[in-house]
Amino acid sequence: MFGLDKKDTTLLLVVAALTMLAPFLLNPFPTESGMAQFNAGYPDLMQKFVIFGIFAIGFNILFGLTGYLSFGHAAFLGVGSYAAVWIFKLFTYNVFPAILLSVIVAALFSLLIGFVSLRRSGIYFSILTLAFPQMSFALAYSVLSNPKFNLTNGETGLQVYADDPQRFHREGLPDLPHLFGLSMRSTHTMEIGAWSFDFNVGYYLCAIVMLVTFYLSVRIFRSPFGMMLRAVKSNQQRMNYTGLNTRPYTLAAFVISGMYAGLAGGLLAAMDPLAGAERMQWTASGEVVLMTILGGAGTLIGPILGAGFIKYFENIFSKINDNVLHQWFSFMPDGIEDFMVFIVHPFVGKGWHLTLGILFMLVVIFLPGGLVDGGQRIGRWLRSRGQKEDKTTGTTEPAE
Amino acid sequence: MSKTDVTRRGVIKTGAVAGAGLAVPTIFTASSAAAYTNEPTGGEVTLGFNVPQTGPYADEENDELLAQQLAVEHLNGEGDGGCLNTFTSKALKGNGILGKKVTFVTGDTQTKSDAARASAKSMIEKDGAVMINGGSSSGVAIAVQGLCQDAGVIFMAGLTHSNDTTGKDKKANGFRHFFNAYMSAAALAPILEKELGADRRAYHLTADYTWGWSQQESIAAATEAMGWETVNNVLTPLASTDFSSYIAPVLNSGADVLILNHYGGNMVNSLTNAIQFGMMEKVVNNKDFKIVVPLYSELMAAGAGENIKGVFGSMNYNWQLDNEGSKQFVKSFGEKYGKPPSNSAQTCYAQTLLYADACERAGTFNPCGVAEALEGFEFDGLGNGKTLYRADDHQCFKDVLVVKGADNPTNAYDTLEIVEVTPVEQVTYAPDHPMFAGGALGTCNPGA
Amino acid sequence: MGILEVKDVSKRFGGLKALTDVNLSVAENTVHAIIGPNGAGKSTLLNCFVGKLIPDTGSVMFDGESVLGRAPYEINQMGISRVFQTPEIFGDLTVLENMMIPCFAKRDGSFELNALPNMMGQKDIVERAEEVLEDMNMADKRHDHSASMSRGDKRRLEIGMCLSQEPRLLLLDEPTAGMARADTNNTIDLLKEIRDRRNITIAIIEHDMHVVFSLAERITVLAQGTPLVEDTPDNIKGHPKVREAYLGESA
Amino acid sequence: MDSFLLQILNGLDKGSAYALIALGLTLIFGTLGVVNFAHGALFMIGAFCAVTLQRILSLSYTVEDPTQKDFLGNPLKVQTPYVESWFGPNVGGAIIDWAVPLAILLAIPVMVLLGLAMERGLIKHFYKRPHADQILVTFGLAIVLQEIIKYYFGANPIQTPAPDALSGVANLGAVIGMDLVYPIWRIVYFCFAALIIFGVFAFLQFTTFGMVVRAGMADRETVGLLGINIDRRFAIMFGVAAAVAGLAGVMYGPINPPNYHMGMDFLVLSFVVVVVGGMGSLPGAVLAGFILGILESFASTTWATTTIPGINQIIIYLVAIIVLLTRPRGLMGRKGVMED
Repeated sequence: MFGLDKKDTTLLLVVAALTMLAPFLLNPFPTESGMAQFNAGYPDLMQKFVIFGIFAIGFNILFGLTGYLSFGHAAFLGVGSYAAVWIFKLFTYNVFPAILLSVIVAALFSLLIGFVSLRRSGIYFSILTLAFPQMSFALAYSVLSNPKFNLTNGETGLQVYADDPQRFHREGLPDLPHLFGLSMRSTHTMEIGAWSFDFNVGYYLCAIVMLVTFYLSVRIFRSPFGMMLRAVKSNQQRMNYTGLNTRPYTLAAFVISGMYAGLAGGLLAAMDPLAGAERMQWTASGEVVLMTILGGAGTLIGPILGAGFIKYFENIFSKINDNVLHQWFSFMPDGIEDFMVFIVHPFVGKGWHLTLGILFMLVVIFLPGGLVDGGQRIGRWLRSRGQKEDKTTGTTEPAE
Repeated sequence: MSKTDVTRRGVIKTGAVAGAGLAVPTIFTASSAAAYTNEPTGGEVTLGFNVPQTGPYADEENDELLAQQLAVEHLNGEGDGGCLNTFTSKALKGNGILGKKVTFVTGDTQTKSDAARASAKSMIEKDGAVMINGGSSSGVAIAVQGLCQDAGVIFMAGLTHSNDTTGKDKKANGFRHFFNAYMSAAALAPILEKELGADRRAYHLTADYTWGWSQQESIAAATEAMGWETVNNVLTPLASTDFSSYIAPVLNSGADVLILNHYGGNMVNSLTNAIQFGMMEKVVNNKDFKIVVPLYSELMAAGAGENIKGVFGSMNYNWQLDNEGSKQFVKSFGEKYGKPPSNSAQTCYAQTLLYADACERAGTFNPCGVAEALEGFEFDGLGNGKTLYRADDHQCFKDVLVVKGADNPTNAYDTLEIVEVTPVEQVTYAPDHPMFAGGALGTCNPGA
Repeated sequence: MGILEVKDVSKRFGGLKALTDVNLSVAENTVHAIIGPNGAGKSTLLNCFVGKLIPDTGSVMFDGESVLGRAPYEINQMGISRVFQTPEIFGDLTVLENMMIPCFAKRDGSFELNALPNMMGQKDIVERAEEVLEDMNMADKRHDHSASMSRGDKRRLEIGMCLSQEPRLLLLDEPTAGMARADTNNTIDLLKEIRDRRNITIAIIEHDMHVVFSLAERITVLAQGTPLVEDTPDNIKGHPKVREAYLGESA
Repeated sequence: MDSFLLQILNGLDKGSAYALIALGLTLIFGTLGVVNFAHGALFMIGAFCAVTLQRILSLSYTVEDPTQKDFLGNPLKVQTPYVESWFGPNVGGAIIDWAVPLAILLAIPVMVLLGLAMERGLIKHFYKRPHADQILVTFGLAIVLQEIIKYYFGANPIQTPAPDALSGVANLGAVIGMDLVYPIWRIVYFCFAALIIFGVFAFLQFTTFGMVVRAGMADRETVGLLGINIDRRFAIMFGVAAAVAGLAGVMYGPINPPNYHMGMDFLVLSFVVVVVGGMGSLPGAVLAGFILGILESFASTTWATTTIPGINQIIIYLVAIIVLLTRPRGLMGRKGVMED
């Protein structure tokens, strides 16, 4: 179906089902229960899951296929956001032109940076791409927000003011980003017993965009172009002596992944019309690298898992404070309760960076293929256990 | 390990019973039964404390969070009641707010606009917070203030010193208890004139972002008005760690005052570097060289250590302030946590109480009602002396402290000494002052 | 007029003269071997043919066109394929995928943004790749991971990849270096078959005289960066200068 | 002219820190072929060795003094450091005063052990893994180290002052009849850095150990074939590199008070330095460190920032881009290092 083979079609359908049902899946605990802390089904976080999923899917096209490790993609996300907010400021709150422009601007910007950076490979390429977001951030934070020529609004971030022109804004349209009148923020809350589920327009827009981009990425992975990119990663020398010019291939991959980043930036701005300079810091690029690797670089679904994992951590673990901990352990005798809180305390709340760092190291050390690799290993282990049991019961199945 | 019993399991259970079957938070919804965003329906009301738990300002957060927990205790009638005893408004009874027990949730701003908005959103969307309190930079405050305006909850700004927060970025749902760059300058100028003379040549080092510019503009205007000359203003990148190449040119510039429009780590490093270059021992134009840091905080003072001796600056509050509210607050805070409160702690504490009091007086949590109750509200007894929340721009007006690094501190907490309490009249400005122009308060948004 | 004409090529690396006034002509549809002791400049010369090095002086013409200043991929597109000393293949890809890549290069040129069609839907390419694999007797290995094959198989795959492009000139850089005897003989048989069955010119650099004399129709002997003699294998065998160049060095 | 010389000095000073960190990075990269993103964290831990020693030396006993009151009106708790009561206020005070230089003695064993532990416990398993994996695992380690420090020492910077005798300024220009005052400690830092750099080069140049390591850097396989256990030597080199970064950190404290994220502040810069110098080239790293330090200083002058606004923020990266595009292997890089 959709020009994909059976396995990929199944994967696509699974991802589609997961994203469409996310409001249910992410809110498994009743609203008032102690476990509600771990619910992630509120609009903002759901939007972040899929938007950063898009960002990571795009990054994976470059890093997963060609092996070029870029630290520059945050810059494309950032310019995408700025472009979208400028559309909001000057023309209209309609997200369609905003997102379109953010993709175009990111494409141009990544073409420029890619053209320069891809003249080198390996760590030299990484450092070159590291230089660009750092410069972009520094300039956006200060010089480009000077009163005479305020392109970025610096520290606060670019936002829409009441006195902005908004030339195509009409009465009756929402005063917030909308898609042809459908406000990104309208949410329908469904209550079933003690549970509550939020269905947010913005989330579903992002989810549909993500499905489209995911589908495109599957197509790219399975296309001759995708194979060429894998060949670049495998052996550039052989590429060259086979009559293939590697640079346009890598540049195309770089620009495509830059456009994904710009799209993610545009969507971020569409969900929340503010573009902060921190989006361009190299650590923000580092984050997408972490997502991709954590999930499994070069795999189709890995980057989405990685993005979800890190965003969940950032938003859920950072909110666990001592009061919450006391609540968890309140069934224990007081002394033990305090002790447990004392043990757990450094790893949650303000310590979430520590937990993230440790987990990240564990994944890189023990699961080089990321979470997908982990899943496959568990799958294999289960299967091999099954086979062993088969053997003991005497059935003779051909081993693989 | 401190803990409050506010959200112990027992409480949660009753909350669950009370809340079962009733409406749960519906945010940003056009069609909702609630009259306003996150209308509390059970026996509890949730406040959101949005503070930088990670990143360079994490220690500031610690104090802010402690103060907010203390405020919640006092509101719920636990502890010694703190400033509820001295507050001139007697609406608060120590039985929560409007009879509802106060609980709180926390979020991490990471001192980044994006992350701060994300954590504020999670507190509003997921936890049903009716108010967001805290923060430690102007960028974050303005970003979150805009969000709260859109979402329809009240925002109490925390530590934000930029003129823009209640200037061009002011919002009807946002209030600021902290003072601002203009007030710092207005309070400092007369003292600087008295202590350093009216004939000085000033060299500015300014953090190269919005707050830095606004601070520099304010202080340059105020000092030039009394006859000082501004020799140079050099912008330094936020990411600078070593300021030697910015400090060195000061030596030969003919300036006799160095003004460091820096905050946090930037200020600690630039001041340390300036002292290293022997600035404080220099004599230029037959005058002792002086250093001014317009915005001080206790943590910056601690970070700068010995270097702050004799350096002038301004503060929103200092625990040594001698009034009933201040004494009461220092006692409550000190007995619970074993140290005096910082000025950001006091800000967050006062804001929490003020919000609660406004709800009581308005008889509702509806942000429009609360905002109306806060607008033009005059009170005393929270530590800053007599204070007014101006209706025009939601800026609070009160005395500003001019402080100086103490020459002979006796312990870790009196490294700053109060030089002067500049009366509120001197720091008041018209709402349409050019430095605050542009932008409009708009109308309050109850969400829903 | 040969298909590859080398005129007065010289190349220096700092103070070292790697090549001095090399003149060479490779006739079409012959197997031409270039031999010589270590350091004679064989590899340098080969690198000048494929765009990896640019000689300081002289010209290298392929079928009447200069190759100098062109990138390796352009020279390949002109019809020169190269086999490396250690087999250069796409180790992360399967054997079939390895074979498809040169087929794409032949069909689409040096770059084609073929990002949406499914690869397996490229019937012509798959067929062509399968055909060459069949030819190379590797059809049964088509789904193997290429990095895990034996060296001989890798070499066979690499040669197959070059042949799938139907090059007019095939350059072989010590194709049997480091191989076990059996693999060497297999490779010789393969190359003989290629020589006999196709219209192709082969230039081969080789150390192993057994390989050279089993394959070559003409031989150029290179010593200290200059061609010593050029002749048929039979004449080269007993040539005194060649003996001197080889034995004199080893003695 | 004075300000020109001052900026040169500032540049050399900044460059000292860059050069020391880049030197350690290059040692690790050149010997082990590992890209160590935790190197900034090692610098930071060095600085916190000084903080720790200062804390240990200032360990105090408490006496309540009823004549003085604390902020709550309770009797003031007066703290007297043990060293002062043991050695008398003069000697004891001097010991505390000299905490930073003394911390060198603490930092060397701590950093070498930490480096060895890192190499044996973690990095060793990553020799055969791709560079991207090395970058990621060491980046994770950097986060963990920095969060641990933050947990114990807080996020606020901590003053580690120079000894009284070495603080203040010296007039360097007196000799040549000019007025050129410069902080003494910064001069000390520069000399210290020069000493360490010479030490490392001498160690590699003149000891057998160093010669084997250099041979190994040039051609690891051959040296391995000679039957020399190069792995163990390289592990020791990791310890040495960690110590170099740590010492750079210890002595940096009085220049700028240490905080938990100072390592990250230096990390990106030091990578740029290494790449500009040429991956794997020790002299390149040192040279690039000083050059970039000086360029950064000059870019911060009013003249530069008014000519090109914001140049002070981007100069380092701009230089890196230009160098990498015109000299692909950096200023002194060798062929074939890290090109795939």
